[in-house]
Formats: sequence, structure tokens, C-alpha cells
Amino acid sequence: MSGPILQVENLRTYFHTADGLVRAVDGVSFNLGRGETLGIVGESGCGKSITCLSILRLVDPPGRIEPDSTIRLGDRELTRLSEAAMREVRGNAISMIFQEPMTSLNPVWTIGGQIAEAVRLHRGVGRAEGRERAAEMLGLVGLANPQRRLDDYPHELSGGMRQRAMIAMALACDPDVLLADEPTTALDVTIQAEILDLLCELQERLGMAMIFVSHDLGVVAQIADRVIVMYAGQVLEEGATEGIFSRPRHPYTEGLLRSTPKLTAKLPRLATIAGSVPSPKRWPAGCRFHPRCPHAWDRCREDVPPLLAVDQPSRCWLEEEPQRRTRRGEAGG
Amino acid sequence: MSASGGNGSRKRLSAAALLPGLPQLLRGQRRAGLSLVALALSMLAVLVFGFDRVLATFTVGRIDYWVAFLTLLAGLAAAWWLGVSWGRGSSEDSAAGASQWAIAWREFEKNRPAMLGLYLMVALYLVTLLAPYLTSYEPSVIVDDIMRVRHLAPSQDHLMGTDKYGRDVYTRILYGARISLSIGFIAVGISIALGTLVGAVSGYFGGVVDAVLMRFVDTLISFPRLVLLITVIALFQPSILVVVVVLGLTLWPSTARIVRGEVLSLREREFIEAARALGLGSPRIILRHIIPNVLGPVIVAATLGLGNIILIEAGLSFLGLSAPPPTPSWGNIITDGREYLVEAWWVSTFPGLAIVFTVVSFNLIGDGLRDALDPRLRV
Amino acid sequence: MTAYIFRRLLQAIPLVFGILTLVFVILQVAPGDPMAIYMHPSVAPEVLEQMRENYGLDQPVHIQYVRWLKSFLSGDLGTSLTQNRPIAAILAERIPNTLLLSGTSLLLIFAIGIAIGIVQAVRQHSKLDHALTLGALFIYSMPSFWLGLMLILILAYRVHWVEWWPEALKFPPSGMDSVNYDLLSTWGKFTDRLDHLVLPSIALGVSSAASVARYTRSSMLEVIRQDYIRTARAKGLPERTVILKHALKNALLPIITLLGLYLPFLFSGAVLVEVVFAWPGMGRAIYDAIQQRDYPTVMATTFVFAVMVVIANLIADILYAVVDPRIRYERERR
Amino acid sequence: MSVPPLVEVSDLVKHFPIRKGVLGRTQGHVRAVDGVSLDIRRGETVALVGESGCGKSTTARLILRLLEPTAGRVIFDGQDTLALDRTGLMRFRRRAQIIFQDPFGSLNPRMTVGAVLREALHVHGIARGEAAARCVAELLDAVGLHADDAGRYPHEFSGGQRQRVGIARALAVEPEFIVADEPVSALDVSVQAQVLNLLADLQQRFRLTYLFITHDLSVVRHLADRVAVMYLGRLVELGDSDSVFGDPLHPYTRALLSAVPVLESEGRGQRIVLSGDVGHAASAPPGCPFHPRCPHPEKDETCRAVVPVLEERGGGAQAACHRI
Repeated sequence: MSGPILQVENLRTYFHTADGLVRAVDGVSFNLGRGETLGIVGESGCGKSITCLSILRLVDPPGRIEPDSTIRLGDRELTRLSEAAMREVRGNAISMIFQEPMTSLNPVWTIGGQIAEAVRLHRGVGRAEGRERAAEMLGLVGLANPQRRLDDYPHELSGGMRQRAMIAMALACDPDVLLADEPTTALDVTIQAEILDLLCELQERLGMAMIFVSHDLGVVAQIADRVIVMYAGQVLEEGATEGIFSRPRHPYTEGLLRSTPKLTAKLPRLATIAGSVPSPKRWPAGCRFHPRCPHAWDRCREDVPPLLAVDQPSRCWLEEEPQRRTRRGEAGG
Repeated sequence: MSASGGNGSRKRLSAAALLPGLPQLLRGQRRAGLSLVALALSMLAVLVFGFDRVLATFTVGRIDYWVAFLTLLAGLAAAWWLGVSWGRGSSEDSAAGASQWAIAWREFEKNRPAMLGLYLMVALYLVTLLAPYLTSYEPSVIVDDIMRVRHLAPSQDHLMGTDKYGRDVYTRILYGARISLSIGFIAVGISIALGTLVGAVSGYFGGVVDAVLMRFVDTLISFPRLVLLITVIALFQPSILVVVVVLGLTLWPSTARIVRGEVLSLREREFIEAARALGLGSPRIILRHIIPNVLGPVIVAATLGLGNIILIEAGLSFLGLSAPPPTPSWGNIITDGREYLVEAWWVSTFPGLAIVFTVVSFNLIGDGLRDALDPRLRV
Repeated sequence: MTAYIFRRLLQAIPLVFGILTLVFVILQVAPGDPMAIYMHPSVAPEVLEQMRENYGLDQPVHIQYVRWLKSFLSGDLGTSLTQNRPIAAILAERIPNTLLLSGTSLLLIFAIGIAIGIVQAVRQHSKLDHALTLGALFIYSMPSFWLGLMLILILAYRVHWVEWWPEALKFPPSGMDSVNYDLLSTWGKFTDRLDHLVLPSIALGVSSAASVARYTRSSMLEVIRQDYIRTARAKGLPERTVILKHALKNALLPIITLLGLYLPFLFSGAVLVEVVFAWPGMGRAIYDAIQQRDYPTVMATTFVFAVMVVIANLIADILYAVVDPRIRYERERR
Repeated sequence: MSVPPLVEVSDLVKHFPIRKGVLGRTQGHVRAVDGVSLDIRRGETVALVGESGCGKSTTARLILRLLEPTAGRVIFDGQDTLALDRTGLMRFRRRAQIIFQDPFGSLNPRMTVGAVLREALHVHGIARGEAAARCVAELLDAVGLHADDAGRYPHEFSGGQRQRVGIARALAVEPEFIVADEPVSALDVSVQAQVLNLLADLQQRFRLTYLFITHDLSVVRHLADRVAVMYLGRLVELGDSDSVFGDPLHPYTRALLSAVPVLESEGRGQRIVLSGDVGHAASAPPGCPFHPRCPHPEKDETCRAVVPVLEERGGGAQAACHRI
């Protein structure tokens, strides 16, 4: 592998609201290799979507990417690009697909027009050529009769077809990186399976890198090469998919895995994580997971742990003091 | 706050006796303090500068003098009573258990334009109630020597000049405010009550009831409001009572539409379904679960409707279809000045400004309420 | 689509009947002898008696009602008591004038209102936005007739005392055209008419323009929050395209329906503004009729006003259905 | 067999009219629920599983008589719920309750939690005054909330806590039967597990019978005794949890199971990818509703023409398919 295509370092995106500072993303770092799929997992409000939007610099005010955050695409530093240069990146080098295929397409323009628009903008081609490319893309994502679909409005397609159209739009300019923000959450299970297969297949065929954001561990396990687990605006654990799911190091990852219901085994009770996700307005001091952690001791309440260990780094003091691991944590809730 | 014992409360009492609002100011509650100071000082000013007219209350024996007298007393009492009690203990308003109304009020309080509107409205009503004490002229008395006093430009004697009969325009505007400010409440009261009832019934029961009621609403809404009003009023003899009733009976359809829309969307909400699953009856569901949730939009509509009705009434009196002369109303003062617009611009200009400021204050309050009561802005 | 238009047309029919019925009821409910509305110094008692028979007022109410319906639907709106000619003929002269005034205002309202609303939405929370919001608040709190008087006072009279004031910005205080109108060339007629239109159409339209601006602003802000705007930005489109292509069409669609909502409001204002500016339209006609107690004309004018509103709503709805690709679909689904 | 089931649903049908055309005449029906029969025994948990628009929520509302069925019967503890009079219906409402999906929409924003619970107690004359306050405290305790929470408003709670309030409201009238309509779909994974455990505990403690409605098969694996799978208004498979999860009969059930993303890479079999979209109940195809998407190699004319019935297939499992 020839070095990462996307490097995010110490990304901090804060919302300066009237009610105070909301540190939605607070020091996130990761690399994305060429052709790799990176899964970002976390519960609601952990900052995974904001991380994606920050990469494209699409965070709406009062949200702001704080200074000293770096987002490097190849040799370009995205945080320092002019707005015009950044527009060159959006939809061209990096594209994004969103959770709600119902609302993410403009209801008053045709599918074909919306796809061709990006092609014409970034490729500088004419109307006819843009249309042709749009039809080609619709065919690529598996819509039957692509030529006829061009003139359809979004409301004439079903949910699954709309998400395919979104994917076609995102891939129309052969991006290097695709950001997929919960692309299957709003879909039925059987449709979700189709879309996941489609994404896997397209990625292999087109060789792009992908960041796949989801709250669903199963989905990420299925599609990602590497996974980062986010909680309260930070990365808590990072590693290869296999490692994360079979040997989680961080108590949060562990808890999350155990509280996920399984199809195979019938358990009398599910393990749980106590409490609920904290509000982004007031992250807990010290380790942000400590109020819900079964192993927490004094140090966790005061000092913020760094991402420790090398091959599967975990933001937990247990990495330094493994003897502190308690039984209660094993039993689960 | 609670720690301050007898000593503290005595201090507060003496500070409040000196000037209401002082204790609040000392505690750093600027808004409460300043408004109390303003209330107390303005009431005292009326008492001091209009002392002879206050005394006249007992000799003239007119009802508006008595209303003014009671207002003055109430204003003074309120200033001193609130001076002692306001802001005590409630400074530690806890977030837990705060109802949506309390939260809405907190939002409203933070909204400076809306609070400005509220102060303006309170001031307007005080001025209207105190009218006899605020001027030494009579609104409708025409002096014999008209030519000497007609069309006098604004001066110290006549703040807003005089009209073609030599009547003081400022005085006429003061007295004219009564019509604008009272008609609104009654007419809005009627139209809100009718509109809420029809809207709720239509939305909750649906079907044929809904279809019939809504066709009726459509029909009423098709008439340009003023055209319908002048037609009806012209057929009856124009009088304040007719205007109020006709306004109330013709303005309800828009409220009905708002309420119906809200009820329809509420009916789909799961908590209504839960109430049904618990076996609650329709009256209880409407009263306990639906009405409280449509109250917000209704209050907003009512406030904005107040401003609207003031404008409509002004238009009617401009056309001579409201209060018959010589009773002053803002609209007919403007009509009076129209003939001599160029020679005596002040006659038409000032009542118009009075209308603008009154309507602005209602609209500011209405907008503030909308922001404060809109649940979409929270959660 | 055609089915939708057809159905919408069918829906308008009961509305017209409702309007007719309501006007009839108002007449019936009015205190005193229904014939009282015809009691006028210029009408002799024996004529009244004759009319009573002609109008079938000696007949039971439901027969009167049917006759009333028949005559109005056949375009016979009765006879004016003061002018002694068919009301339909009088209104035929007046309707174009009112439509000219309201139409000009409507144009003004939407052009200015939408433009200001967009500027405000794009520059949300800026000083400009706040200033415009405040300005709009004052403007739509103004009575139109008072604004008209102020405009006359300043732009038709006061400015004549100001030497440097350009001639082109002095306007006539009243009427539809100058005394020498008939002598003017076609172009001269056009500019003269335009000159006379300026003040009344501003007085009539400016408050609605303020409210359209408010509506456009909030509609734009609502649309800008939508997911598809984020999608458009994620494609790398320049902000101009995002606003003008992706946001504007969505934001303006609901504004089309306002067209039908503003018209009754405009007609209300037209009564006042036509009185202020001595504009010979329907509003002026109804005002004069009331002054002269010419009630048949009052009722007929009211009816025509309402029917015009129904037609305007019809046009707005059909326009909306034509422009919005979703509407056909939804109608079919339901 | 001797103990009759608590709830007997037979041939339940609900059609919603579609209006179309110039005069808005009814031109067909959405067959939201199209002949569902199901027994629920005392103390068991039946899961009703299906994708969006398959009619599972409508079925739930029909069973509780929150909607009036077009046809069919619901017998609750030997009584026909459709034949109930006012007092009978009130008694039924006390015995059968519902928990909703949306923790934000299911609580009246203008009422405190205490007021919500007291209302339920009051309407059924269970407790008033002091006793009601005590009941509220007990209820809140039972669902893992504080007695102090009674004075708070819904917006002051997190999603998981609101769902607990919703459960408390259902429990307030001491029901025997609870329909849980996607009770955990809107919750975060870690909170979802808490609520699922709570539901299981409450079932034990109060001897509840559950009808658990969900689109997420993995959620019901450890909760359900029996599973019913729905597709376009019909039941396509019904059986013991172990048999449905372990040896699914219907091609749709198999596809559904295979589509669920699982954590363990070895735990999954061959993934069956369905083609096409979930159909719409307004345009349900003739014959087997699943046939346009069915991957079964032997699907034929019969599938396209004849509606299969739910039949016993041995081992306590029933399926509606011509090709088993």
C-alpha cells in the first residue's frame, strides 16, 4: 500500500451555540488507505456523522472546524483550501451518501439531471454527455432501464432505488474517497443487504476508499476492513475488523458487542451498559466513558486516557493497569 | 436567599418603600427592577402633574374618570406590592419539573423585541385607561371660537395640533385608543372561541361533519374580509356593538383552519392513541390531550389577530362604518384630517402613527410567542 | 393531471353556491323589511310595490332564493338604484380598473417580497437581515389607507416645494389619468397611466410585500436546512447554484398558493386605497353605493369580489399542480 | 391443548380504501392486513416480524381494537372483542395494553409523567389521591425510574427513559396482555439491551403475555417463544422460535434471516439476496404475494395464481408456500 489517501489528525469540530460550546468532534485522528473500507461505529451523538461532514467542510454554522485540525487528502491540506478549491474536491475527489434517501434527493429535479449536474460541473462536459454518463451510472448501480429512469423524479422511485440513485450520483465523477453516512439505516433489512452488496462490489471494481459510518455493529462487521469505535466525540478504539469484533480491548466496545442481540444464540438476558449516552453539551471529565464503565476507578475520573497500545489502540487506562479489570465488568451490568 | 432572616427582609421592605424596584436592582435583577421603577415613577408623575384632574374625579363623576382613578390606585399598589415580593426566592428557578409553559415564558423573556412589544402594550393600555388624567382638553367638545383654535400646528399647548373644529388631536387620539384597544379583545375572544370549537370538532370527528364545516369556512374565506364587513355593517346601522359582533363572527374561519390542522396532526400522534388504548373517552381526550396542545398556535393566532383587527377597525372607521362621530377613533380622526391633508398634516399623521405602534407591539408579541411556543425549535 | 384540474373546478362550484347563499342570507337577516334596501328617495312608492312583485318578495323564501340564484347565475345582477342601469354594466367598467391596480400590486408584492426574502435568508442573522425584518414589521403594521395619505402628502405635494427633487418622482395625488389623457399619444397614455398607478399600487401592495418577504425568508431557511441542499453542496456546486437552483424552486412552490391567499386581502385593501386615490374601481363603487344606500349594487359587488377570489384560488392551485412534480403523484396515491 | 389461548385471532382483514379519479370514488383497496390468524397463549411471547408496510402495526391495532377490522374476529379470553359494549370495552382496555415505538411521540408533552400515570389509574378507578401517588412511585420503581421523576415532563428525559415511562403507563392498569410495537427500534444499542431486559423481567414478575412487533429479527431471538413472519398483509410462516431461527421453512423467512447482518463471521450461511423491492400492499400481486421476489428455483404458475395457505409442516411450524 502506497501510504494513506486520507489522513485526519486531531480533528475538532465545535458548535459555538448560545447555550455554550458543544464539542461534537473532539480530537479525532485516523488514516484511510487506498481502496480500504474504514468503518466508524458509535451510538447517536458520538460525532461520527459530524466527522464525515467535517472532511467535506460541510458543517453548518455555528459548527466550526477548530484550528490545528488537519485533514490531508493526498498532499492537499483540506482545512486550508479556499472555498473554491474545496468545491473542486467535493463530489469529485471525495463524495458522500446520506442516511435518508427520501430527503437527500431534490424533489423538484429529475434523477438524471441531478446526477448529470455533478458530471458537468467537474468534468466540464456538455448536456448530452452528462446525461449519457448519468445513464451509465444508473446502469452501474443496477437500476433496470437506466435511460428511462433519467427523467424520473425522486418520488417515483422506491426507497432502495433512491439510495441506488444517490450512490450513482456520488460515484459519477470517480471519487477517490466515498463517505457513506448510515446509508442503509433507513432501509428494510432485505434492501439493506442489497445495498451493502452493491457498495462492496462497486468498491472492488472502482478501487475507491470508503468510510462507512453506522450505529449497527453487524453492518460494519460485514463491510469494513478496519473499524474505529467512537464515543462522546472521541475515538475509543481502533483496529482491524476481525480484532475489534473478536478481541475488543476497550470496555465500551466490549459492552456494545455484548449488548447487541445475536441471531444464533438464545440467551436468557442481554448484557447491558449502564446509563445512557451523555449529552454533547457536557461530556464527563476524565475518561468520557467512566460514568458507564464497570471498571472505572479514580484515575479514570480525573485523567483523560490517550489512545494506548500499538496494533489495536484503546483509549483506556486498563491498557496500563490491566489488573484493575473487575469481575463486575465480566458479568455485564 | 433563604438564609437572609428578619434583618434582610426589613432592609428589603425599607428599600421597597423608598422606591419599588430598588431591592430588585440591588439584587442585580435589572429587568424586574427597572420595570418596577418605571411603573412607580410614571404613576407618581401622573399623580403629581395631573393632581387637579385626579381631584376632579370626585366632582365630575364620570365613569372614565373613575376608571382612571382605579387604574392609578391599582398601578401604585402593584408597584409597591411587587416591589416587596417580586423575585424573592424564585431566583433559583430549577430546571426540573418546569412545564412547557414555563419554558416558553423563559424563551419569551430572552427575546428582546418581544419583551419590548410587551412593555409597549402595557404602556398603551395604561395610557388608555388613564386618559382623562393625561390631558386637560375634552375630546369632542367644540369651542365657540373655532376660527381661533382650528388647525393649530403642534406646540406645547397642543402636542399634536388641533383639527378643523379646533379639537386637540392628542386628546382625541388618547380617547380614540379605547375603541382600537377594546374592540380587538372582544372580537378576538369571539372569533377564537368559535374558531377553536369549530376547528376541534371538525378535525376530531372528520367525515361529513368536517366536510360541511370546512366548505362553510371556505365560503367565508372567499369574501375579501373588509368587503364582507362593510356589506354587513352597512345593512345594519353602524355602531361599536355591531362592529365588534360582526368582526368576531367573520374572523373565526382562519382560526378554525389552524386548529383543525393541528388537531389532524395531533390525532396521528401516538400519545393520543395511547390515551385511547387506556380507554379514555372522547371528551377527556379532547380536553386533556388535544386542547392543551393546540393552545400554543391559538394564542399566537390570537395575538397576531389583535393587530389585524385594529387595522381592520381603523379601515372601517376611515370609511365611516364604525363608531359614529363625534366619538373619536383613530380611523375617523384620519378621515377628519384628509380634507386638509396639506394644510394640517398633523391631524392624519399622528393617529396613523398610533395605529402603527400599537399593531407593531402586538405583532412583536405574537412573533415572540410563536418562537417561544414552537416545539420544533427545541427537543 | 387533467382529472385533478377537473376535480378542482368541480370543487369551485359549491363554493360559488355558498357565496350566493350567504349573500342571500345576509340580505334576509338584515333588520326590517327586505324591501328597505330599495327604499331610496329616488324610488317612488308605486315603483317599490311593483318591484316587490317583480322580485317575488311576496313569495315564500325558498322561491325567492331560487329566483335569486337564477338571476345571478344568468349574469343579471339587478339594477342600480342611483344610476338606473344594470349593475352588471357598471361593474364591467369597474372590474378592469380594480384588476389593473391589484395586478400591478401583486407583481410588485411578489417581485420585491421574494427578492428581499431571499437576501434575508442568505444573509441570515446579519445586520441587513435584522434591519429588513424590522422594516417589514413596521410596514405590515401600517394601515394601507394611511400609508396612501402619507404618500400623497409627501410625494404628490411636499416634494413640489423641494427644488432639487426630480420631476419624475413627483406623482399625481388621485385619479386614473390626467385631464388631458385623451389627447395623449399611445406612449403618453401608457406613461400617464403608469404615473397614476405608482402611489396607489405601493400603498396597496407594500404591506403584503413585507409579508411575502417574511414568508420567503422562513420558507428559504426551512429549505436550506433540508438534506438535499447538503447533497447539492456535497456535489461541489457553487453556493449560487445551490441557492438559485436547488433551494429557490422548492422554497417558491408554496408561495404560489399565497397568490390565492393574498388576493382577498388585496381586494379588501383596494376598497380603502381606491377611496383614498379616487380610483374608479370596484372598491370605490361599493363605497359610493354604501354612501348612497344603493344596496343592490353593494350586494352584487360583494358577490363579484368573492367570485374573483374563487377564480384566483383556482388558478393558483392549478399553477401549483403544474409546477410541482410531486403533486400529481400524491393526488393519485390518495 | 386444554387451556384455551388468551388471544385468538381469526381471519383478520383490514382494507383501506384508495380514492381516485374525478369524483374521488373508491377505486380499490390497500389490503393492509389480509387474513391473519394467530393464537397467543397465556404467558408466552409471540413476535410478529416483517418489513415496513407489511401490516404488522395495523394487525396490532386491530387486535387491541384501536382500529375496526374489515372482517375477522379477535377473541380475548373467550370474549369476542368486537361484540363488547362500553363497560366491556373498558374492562378489555384494562387487560390489554400497548407500548409504542417513538419515545418522543408517545407521551403528551404537556403532562408530567406523574399526571400521565395518575390519569390511567384514575380512569379505571384503580387508585386515587394518596394511594395513586404510591402506585405511581411503585410503577416508576418497577421500570427503573425514580419516584421523583413523577414531577418531570417528557422532554426532560432521554429516549430510553421515555420508553420506560411508556412501559410504566402500559403497566399502570395491571394488564395481562401487552402489545409492544417496535419498542426498541428508536433506541441506541446499549439502551436497547436495557429495555429488552426490563421487558423480560416484567414479564416474569407480572405474568405478562406479549405480542412483540419488530422488523429486527435479532431483537426477538432471545425474547420470543414463537415467531410469526408477515409479508404484504399475510402470515407466511409461524412457528417456535427455535424452529423459525434454526430451520426456516418459507423462502422469505430464509432470505430475511440471511440478510440480518451478524457479528460472527462463521455464524452465517449463504446469503440470499432478494431482487426487487418490498411490494406495496396497494398493488399486491395475485397468487403468492412473495412470488415476484421469490428466489425459489421451482416457482411456477401455481405461485403466480394461487394464494398459498398457512399449513402445518410438522415440528410445530406452519408456512404458507406451495414449494415446501
